[in-house]
Amino acid sequence: MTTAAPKRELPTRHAYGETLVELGREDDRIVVLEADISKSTQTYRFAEAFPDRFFNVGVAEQNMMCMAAGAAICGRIPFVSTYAVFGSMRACEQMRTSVAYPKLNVNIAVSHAGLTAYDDGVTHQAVEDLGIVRSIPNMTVLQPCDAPSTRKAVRAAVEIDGPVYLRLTRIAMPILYDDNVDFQIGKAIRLRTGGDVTIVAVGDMVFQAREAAERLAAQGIEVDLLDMHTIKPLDVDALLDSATKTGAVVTAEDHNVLGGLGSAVAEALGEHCPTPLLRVGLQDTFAQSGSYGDLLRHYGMDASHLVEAAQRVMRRKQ
Amino acid sequence: MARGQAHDVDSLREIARQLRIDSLRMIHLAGGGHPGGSLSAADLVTALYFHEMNLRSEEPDWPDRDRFVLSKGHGCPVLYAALARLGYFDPQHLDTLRKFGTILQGHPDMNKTPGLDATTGSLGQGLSVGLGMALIGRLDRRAYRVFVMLGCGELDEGQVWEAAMCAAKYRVANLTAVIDYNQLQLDGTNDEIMPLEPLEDKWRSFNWNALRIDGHDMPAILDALRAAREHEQGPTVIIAKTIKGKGVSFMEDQLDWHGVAPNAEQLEAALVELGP
Amino acid sequence: MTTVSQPGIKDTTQELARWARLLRYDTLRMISNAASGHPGGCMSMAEILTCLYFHEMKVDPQQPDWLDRDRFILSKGHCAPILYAALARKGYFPVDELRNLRKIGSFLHGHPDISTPGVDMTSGCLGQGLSAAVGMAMAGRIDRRDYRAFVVIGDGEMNEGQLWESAASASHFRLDRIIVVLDFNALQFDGTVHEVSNPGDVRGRWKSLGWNVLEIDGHDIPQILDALRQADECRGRPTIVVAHTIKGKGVPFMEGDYLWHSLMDNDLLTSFVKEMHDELQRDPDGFDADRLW
Amino acid sequence: MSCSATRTASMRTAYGEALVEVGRTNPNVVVLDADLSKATKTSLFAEAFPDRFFNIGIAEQNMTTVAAGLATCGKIPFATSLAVFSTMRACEQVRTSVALTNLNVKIVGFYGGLCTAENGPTHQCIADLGVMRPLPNMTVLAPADAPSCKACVRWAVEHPGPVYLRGLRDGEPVLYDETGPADVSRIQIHREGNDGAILVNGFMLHLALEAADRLAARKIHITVADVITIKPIDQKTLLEIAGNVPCVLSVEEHNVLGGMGSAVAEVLAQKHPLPMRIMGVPDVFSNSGKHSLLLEAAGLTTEKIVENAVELLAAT
Repeated sequence: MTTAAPKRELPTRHAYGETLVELGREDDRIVVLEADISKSTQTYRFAEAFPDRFFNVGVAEQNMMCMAAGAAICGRIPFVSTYAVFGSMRACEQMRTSVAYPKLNVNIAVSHAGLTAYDDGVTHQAVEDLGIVRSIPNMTVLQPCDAPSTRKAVRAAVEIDGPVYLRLTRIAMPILYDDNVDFQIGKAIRLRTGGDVTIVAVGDMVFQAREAAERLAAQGIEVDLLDMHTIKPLDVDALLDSATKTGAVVTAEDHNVLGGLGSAVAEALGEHCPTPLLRVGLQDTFAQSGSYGDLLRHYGMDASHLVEAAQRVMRRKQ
Repeated sequence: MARGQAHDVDSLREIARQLRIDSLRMIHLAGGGHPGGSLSAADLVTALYFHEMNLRSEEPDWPDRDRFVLSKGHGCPVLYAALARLGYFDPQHLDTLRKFGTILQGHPDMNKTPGLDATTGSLGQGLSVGLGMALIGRLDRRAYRVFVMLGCGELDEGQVWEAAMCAAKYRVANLTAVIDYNQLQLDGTNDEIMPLEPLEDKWRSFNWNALRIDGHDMPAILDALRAAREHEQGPTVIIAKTIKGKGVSFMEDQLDWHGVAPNAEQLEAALVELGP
Repeated sequence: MTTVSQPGIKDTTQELARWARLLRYDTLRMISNAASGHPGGCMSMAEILTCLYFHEMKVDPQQPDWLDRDRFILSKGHCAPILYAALARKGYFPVDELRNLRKIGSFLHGHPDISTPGVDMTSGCLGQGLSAAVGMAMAGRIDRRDYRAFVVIGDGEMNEGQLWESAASASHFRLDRIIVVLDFNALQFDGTVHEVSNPGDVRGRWKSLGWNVLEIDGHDIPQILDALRQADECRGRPTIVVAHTIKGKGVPFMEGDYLWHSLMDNDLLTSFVKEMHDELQRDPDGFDADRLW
Repeated sequence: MSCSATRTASMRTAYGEALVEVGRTNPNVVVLDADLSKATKTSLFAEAFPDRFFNIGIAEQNMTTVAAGLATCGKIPFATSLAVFSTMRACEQVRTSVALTNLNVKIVGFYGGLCTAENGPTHQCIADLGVMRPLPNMTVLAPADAPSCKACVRWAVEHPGPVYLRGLRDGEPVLYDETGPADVSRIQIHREGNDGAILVNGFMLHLALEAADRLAARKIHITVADVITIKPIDQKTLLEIAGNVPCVLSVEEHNVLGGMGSAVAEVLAQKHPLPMRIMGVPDVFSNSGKHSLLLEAAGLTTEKIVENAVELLAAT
């Protein structure tokens, strides 16, 4: 386990923007496409450093997605940036047909995932994207929880010869890992070892899960905690290993409980190791405007709800 | 084959005739496909592949080659026929169109067919793909040009106009759009379904250089392609008026021949009209 | 077409200017309260929205679902605050509710939601508003109701392909009850429209799509009223009013600065709101004083 | 449950006929199409009710939001295209203009799964259920045959709120009687047995029934149930079925990720963990070719269903 005491906070989109600049310096195949929100997605940093390799296409996400396909066909490694709502849904079919089907090395980095878009309201809160993108063949789907793992994820995305969907937060996240975190696509990171209940968390929910695990530990319940930063391909081995040991699983995601992490875990458990499961996330509802903390509480996604979910699912053990 | 070396107008006309024959044979054998839009595009595809474009069929991935994106992907039989005749693959593959395991998918798949530059079939996306290629060509300081063939019905798709606006912003003179303007879409004429005129005005309002020609008049096609090549201020669109099903009297301007394969008898009649 | 009796145009202009000023105040105060939002584009459309809600549109706040009402769609949904201000001032809900912009439990979401009293369509994802208006106008035609559908679009939205899909439809189906106002402030999120997207010949494009095109100064109330009247009279095709505006209009440090698309400096904004409050309170004839919050 | 797989019928034609039928009884029904009315058979409605039919051209995003606008004025629009365009090209419009607003719009997409066959992967759609399922407020329907498709249309008209209806093509075996299932929101049990259960939808239903016959010949008696409504899934019937069997096999002409198998797995894991296996297209793009060959390549055949059922039973 490679964790560091929280030093400061940073939105993962900032780590993305910074890493793009580093990558741009190291590899001139990197190009960045943007749809008029470069200050939000942080690609303005790349634009300043490498204006020739930055293309702001205006508010036209579908066009942007296919332009990236054209650039990838010509040997470039494009990053496409926008909000998650638009990356996964406005340009959904373009991603599927022009990027995923020809299996091009296009990296789709999207900000404002889930409730981290908080007071912008529902139109800008993507709570469906993981389920949508997961259904598309050839896609790799990532949501690292903090800045250091995001930096690693951006680099890993470049190395994968195929499309990657990288989900980022609008708001600041604590720094959990140190800079040498062993981030590998498709390999969960075990944050805590325990034998009583498994919590599988992704993205910003990793922090709620950590806090829940600490509170449960105070009650004598030991949590096996996995940072499942790769939703697809899912680290089935790590999941089964943990589920076999604990016999009870909770998933935690800033997303609808239909289609995303909870679904992926349910599929894997059903096929390999039927285990009681509770899925924490938005219970198939749209949210509303509000502060991030208020929203997590209101929709039953904060640490105390996770504690409760863990207790409930443990009662269902055989 | 380098640009302009290839053929005189008569031999181009002959090639176009052959591509029409190939297309109909392929579609007949496949038992499905889109003859109308293959025949309407035959002269344009011929002029591009056998005259205008800078290609090396023996080296399909030659980085300096001109690119072609068939945005109206359903018209692919005529493109496959052109690629086969240029030697990108054995013409025997033409008999396998749409069959399981074939390199010639129902809609173009760049990872299966040698010589194909892009995967297409969902209408409205090709101009964006071509724009990406054109921008990278400029970035890489390569002299290649990118041609995108659009159907007319496809102009209903908003994404075409997203790409049009963006291409004008970047003044990509190495990008040429060719519209196979046969004025028929699946459900009816453009005018019935969604009128397009005044089409030049529309493209000009996006700051494109717009030309209109008869898309079956070979010298006119060659002239327009030259004019597009010489226009250095930005992208050019060639609005090529064509006839759906061109060359086969019973298919010409017939909506019903958008997506139906000819049976043996119909193929025979068509081949008689197209000549030996 | 207005619910209030038709006063002389000069009086109307003065009165509408005051409403616009009040909406500006409400909007800025809401954003400074929420410490989040998009002030620049709200300011640029203050006169347009005022003329629509306080003069042109046939609406009844007592019956928000009245079937014959004119519809309004704020396609540039990020400018929700000024729409909320107009709705509150019109009487759809108490002005006091404006304090709750972007707060949990409030119906004043970050972007407009159809569940808010007076909001006819959810928006916020750019490029969709005109399509919704096309549907509304088609329904009006089927039902033989003579209501109109007004849409305010932003200039950045012209990048979105769906806008051109819907523009072609409105024209093809001859939906003359659709009136679009383009808030052409020439700035989008990342810079000027020329830097980001190159809009080309905007007027020519809408004409080529078969639209009736009018062009005005979007802060000049008589021009706005006149354009809306002409649009109403136009038959057989939809109308777009290209309204040239200034992003951040009315707030000196905001005018023409694309960075104020979003909230840049809340301390600066808050002190400006306070100044504006005091100024409105000192207003000699008391038009505004008792309306302040 | 009456079943007779002796004949086939076109689901597209059934859809067009059903639209005419509901159009006659309900003047609020309007239909939109995106230049595919001959393929989707909305042309039948267009002929019967030209004033209530709108051909929007090849502009699916616009069509979807236009439908939302119509619904705000009390209409019941059926916005029709191919599955890949209805759910993916217009994905964000379905989500924002239809699902988020909870408007009474019916999104209909034909050629779900691989049945557009020779047209190749661009026009096939194995992700539509996975794309629609995460959208809150959406109801997702995937009927198996012409009568159940008609029943879905009738049901959708009576059910206020957003609905996605996945249509197929032609030549689907007719497995329901003429009126179709009485309530498409309920799981329809076609065979009952306690050795295992196959949950299935769409074109896979007749294959599952054949598989059940073959298994019965080997004295293995399984339940075969048609999950027409993928969302909200009929938990009650699903759990009743699960309570009587040791294992569950799900079979669908869709990606194994995100579709009906996922929905079943979610319910079972949460309420009644049970060994299961998810059969479907194994997370790959398919090919051009005959539908039957594509299904074979994806492992979606009667033989494979039998094989998987036997393996799953042996393991439990």
